[in-house]
Amino acid sequence: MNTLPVQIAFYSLAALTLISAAYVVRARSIIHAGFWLLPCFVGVAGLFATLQAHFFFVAQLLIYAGAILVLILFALMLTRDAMSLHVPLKSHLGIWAGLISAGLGISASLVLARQSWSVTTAHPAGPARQAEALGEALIGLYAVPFEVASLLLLSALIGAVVLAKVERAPAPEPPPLADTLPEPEETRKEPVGVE
Amino acid sequence: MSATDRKVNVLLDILISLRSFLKGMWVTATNLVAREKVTLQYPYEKPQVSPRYRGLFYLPFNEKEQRLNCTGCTLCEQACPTKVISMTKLGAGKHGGVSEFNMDLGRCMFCNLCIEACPFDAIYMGSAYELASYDRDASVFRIEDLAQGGKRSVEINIKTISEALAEEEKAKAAKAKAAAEAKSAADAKAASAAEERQAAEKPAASEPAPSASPESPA
Amino acid sequence: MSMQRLHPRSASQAREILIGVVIAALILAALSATPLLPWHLLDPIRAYFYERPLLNNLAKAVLLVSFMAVQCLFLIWMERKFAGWLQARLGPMHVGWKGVLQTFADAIKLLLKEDIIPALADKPMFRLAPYLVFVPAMLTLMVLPFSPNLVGFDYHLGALFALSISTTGALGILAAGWGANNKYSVLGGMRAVAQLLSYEIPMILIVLCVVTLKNTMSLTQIVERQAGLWNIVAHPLLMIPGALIFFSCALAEVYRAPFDLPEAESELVSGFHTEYSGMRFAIFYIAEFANNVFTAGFAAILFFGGWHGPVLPPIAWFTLKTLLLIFLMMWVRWTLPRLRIDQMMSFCWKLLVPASLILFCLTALSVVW
Amino acid sequence: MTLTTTEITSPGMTLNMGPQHPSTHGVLRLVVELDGEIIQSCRPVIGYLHRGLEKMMEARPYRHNVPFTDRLDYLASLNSNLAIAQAIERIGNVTVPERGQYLRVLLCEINRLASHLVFLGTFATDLGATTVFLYSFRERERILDLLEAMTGARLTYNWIRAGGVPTDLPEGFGERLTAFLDEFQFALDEYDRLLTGNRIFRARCEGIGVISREMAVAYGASGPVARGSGIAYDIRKVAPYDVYDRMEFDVPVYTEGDCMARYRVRVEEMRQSARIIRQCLREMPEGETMAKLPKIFKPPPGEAYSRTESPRGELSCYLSSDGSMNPTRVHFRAPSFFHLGLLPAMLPGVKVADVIAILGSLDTVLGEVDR
Repeated sequence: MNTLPVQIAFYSLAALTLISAAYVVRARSIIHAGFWLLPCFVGVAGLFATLQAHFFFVAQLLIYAGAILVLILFALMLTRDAMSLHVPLKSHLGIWAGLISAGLGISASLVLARQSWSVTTAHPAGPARQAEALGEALIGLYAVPFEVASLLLLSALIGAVVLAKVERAPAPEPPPLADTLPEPEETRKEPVGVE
Repeated sequence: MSATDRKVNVLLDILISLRSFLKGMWVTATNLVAREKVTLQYPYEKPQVSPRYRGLFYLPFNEKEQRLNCTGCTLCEQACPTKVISMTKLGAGKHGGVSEFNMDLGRCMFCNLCIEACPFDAIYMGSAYELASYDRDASVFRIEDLAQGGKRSVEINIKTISEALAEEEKAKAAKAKAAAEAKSAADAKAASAAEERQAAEKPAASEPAPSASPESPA
Repeated sequence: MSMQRLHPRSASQAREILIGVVIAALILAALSATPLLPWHLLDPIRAYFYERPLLNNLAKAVLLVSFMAVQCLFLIWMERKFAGWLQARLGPMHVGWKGVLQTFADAIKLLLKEDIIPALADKPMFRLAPYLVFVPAMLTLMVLPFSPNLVGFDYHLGALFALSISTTGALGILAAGWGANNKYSVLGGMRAVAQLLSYEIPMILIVLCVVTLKNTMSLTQIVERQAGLWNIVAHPLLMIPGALIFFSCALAEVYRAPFDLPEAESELVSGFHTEYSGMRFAIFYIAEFANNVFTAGFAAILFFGGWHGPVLPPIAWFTLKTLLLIFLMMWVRWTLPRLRIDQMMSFCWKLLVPASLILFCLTALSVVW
Repeated sequence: MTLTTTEITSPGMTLNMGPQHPSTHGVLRLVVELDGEIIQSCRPVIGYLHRGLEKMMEARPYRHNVPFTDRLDYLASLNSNLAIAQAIERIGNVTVPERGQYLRVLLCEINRLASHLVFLGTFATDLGATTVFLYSFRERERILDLLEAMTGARLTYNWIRAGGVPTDLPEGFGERLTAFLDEFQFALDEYDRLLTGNRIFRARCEGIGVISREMAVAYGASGPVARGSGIAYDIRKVAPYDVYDRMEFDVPVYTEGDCMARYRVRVEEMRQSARIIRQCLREMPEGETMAKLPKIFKPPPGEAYSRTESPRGELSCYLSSDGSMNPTRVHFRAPSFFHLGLLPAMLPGVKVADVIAILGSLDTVLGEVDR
């Protein structure tokens, strides 16, 4: 295997990820911050690709770059503050945040440096086998954690629905004479969607 | 409604929907394949307008009398709701006509009222319809633009009318002269008769202004 | 029937149709003769590129993008012509024979047009958005096998990769909608993303059905394993509803009527690209048509046997199937009215998602037994 | 963290639909408050097309007023002509010859066909079915050809005057019209197949923009809008003018009050119009088409009010005279104006896309609203 191109790819992807992550933090507009996540996620996906983890590469693209990021942006756009470009950049929590992330970073680096990793030069399993192996692991050995995780997600989903299902504010005061007409909600039949 | 009913209904609805889509698609397909395309490639092909079409005005040229029919009666001017028409009369009476006839089509509604007002069949609407221009002044049409035959017929019109007017004038003058002569003759006759009478009545009376017949207006 | 009486076709138009049919037949004949051509003369060039993988990939990418650009120009003309005929019009007629060069003229016009960025737009996002839409649209074509030999990147997770990349296009639309600082654009962008994410789910499930049936995620192998029978013939009970669902999702993914809500011109003026003009608009347009080609080609691969077919060379078959599917999309587009956003969502979540789930379960069962 | 639900609700959005918008049918501006895609309130802003037509008419003799009415409802200008012509006749005690009356009915009904075809096309386009627009305009073009043969104009006809109709039918008009009507039946069937049964079209129209019977009465709705809400109110039947009392035709009435009902009413009205046109052609007597009006028309002092059924609804004209050449007051009761008044009551709670459908189904013409 040709290592130099792989190393070049690795370092550039790592740089991409880190720089865009920095921009996510630094961006003035919260929407811009959201969009800076895109190169960040793509960079991570690329790192997976350099590691020959094809399934993770595609999944990262599909789930993070495709779905999660879009949802994040969607949520941002629906909130009031995102409209203004003047979200305060300085926060009194900045010092604490810095301290905590520095501590986390240092401890993670220490762990990484101290731990003796079993490094192998053996070629990973054939790419076609990877997905299969992963699937078998998920419904075999790790079936229980997998199901528990999905249960967690389900409860989160239900919780979100419960939280979001706010009673809609009543329609604004109808104009005069409208008292002769029935409420719009009642007169309209079941939404005639193509069901 | 039970659950199974609902399921059947959903399936039925899908089938009905598909059928309605296919019906519509069949209509568009027949139009795609079997129908004439009705596009008119406009600047290359011009639409055929009907004989009554209300397009650009024209003042018909009367070949027999070698003039435009317009007599300058201003009935059309009065009939126009938006004051499109303005004209300069050329003479009056039987031979009267126009020397200028302006229409500001920028204001015109093409409502046909002027044409209906005209008792002389002197103004009509033709089939020309490409009247748009980039210039506001270009929508003012003068008599040369409106007359059938253009500038030439306007000149002929003016010539015919002025000749006719001159003729009329001459005829009138001759008539007036004749009338005056006849009148002066009659005057003279009457005067002489009076003189005679006077002389007969008062022969000694002096002559009182022996009627200035030579200076009498002709 | 009555229709014949209404507006009978004139003789000259019948002649035009005849000319069109003859031309199509000639093109097909020429295509079917391509295997006889001396392709081996190109072998040295092939070998040259084969020895240099980086150059090879670059050449492939350039070829693919330029091919797509040309195909989009042609498709745009075709769509306009088709819509015209369908609506009893003539379509573009002015530039070139029967308006063939119309899109080239349009492209030149768009290139020369003043490039307008609204004063209050979010400028970086406004500039970025067309490329965020364009690049994924082109990347999806990378894994699409046009013929056994002609595939940009024969990826073993091709199906999943294509789907994941096409989802990324939503970001560009969101950026366009947001960046233009126009309320219609925002609404259009939101609609587009909501629609794209929702319809992605049944689409992925249907792709999974095919993947389960064929036991591979590589698009080339999916096609290869349909050598005897196309999927839709081999498993009609599963694949006909599957193809229908996939087709609905494909329509929604490329924003075509009845799912063209993001750019619903009667409500949102032009949706997320309301404020775009000139080349940026052209890029959106090309991306849209590239997406069209991709979804049609994807459907051809999944259900209609990709490049398989008698007599004609594989590439011809694939193109033919893709074009026919695109025609079908156009036909639907110019016939049906537009759904409302909530109806479209309920159609997806209440009908397509359960149906595709059931279909997936059935497929799994049929594979197990 | 004190995130409460009120803080994360999205802010409302004010959307200006129009005056420049692909589907406001003229220069109408709707100031719409949105919550997501749901309308909170709507305020129609009119007046962009105000030309002071009524005032202009007051400054001109009666006879000059008719061409101005072309500019009211420009899709059915013959019907607007009729409204003022009738008012002038009433104030000046003019009787229209019988053939003139038949010709008026004929022309008005042809124009109704043209107007409803525009409705059909634009309504379908508003809902996204662009093709219907071109089909219906293909048919309308032939109607315009017929009207051009009769009047010489294609949009602003000015061919119904105080006193009658200035000219008789041109040569071969009856045959052309009958041939067209025969084919028009099939065209209507085709639209039916393309639209009426279509599942998506139904989903977009049924139950949308419901106007109850009471509401229609309260807001002064008339024409197809009222008839779609179950009110059998048609001036042609209620207070027949010209020769409508001799015509046999049905007034289609639907009780649902939604967009679909209004659409159906108009489609059915086209069939009925075709029926009336055939009867006119069959029964028209020979004779004069126009009553003689004095050159200087000075009606006695007084007032007149005429009611006509235009394609949009009850179009009435009020005239008052002080015995001089010019009217002292001209006023039109334009149906579209009243229908626009329904919007603020109907729109809250519907989706953005429904705004277009509802507005399209009301079929307003802004020339008539702003005058």
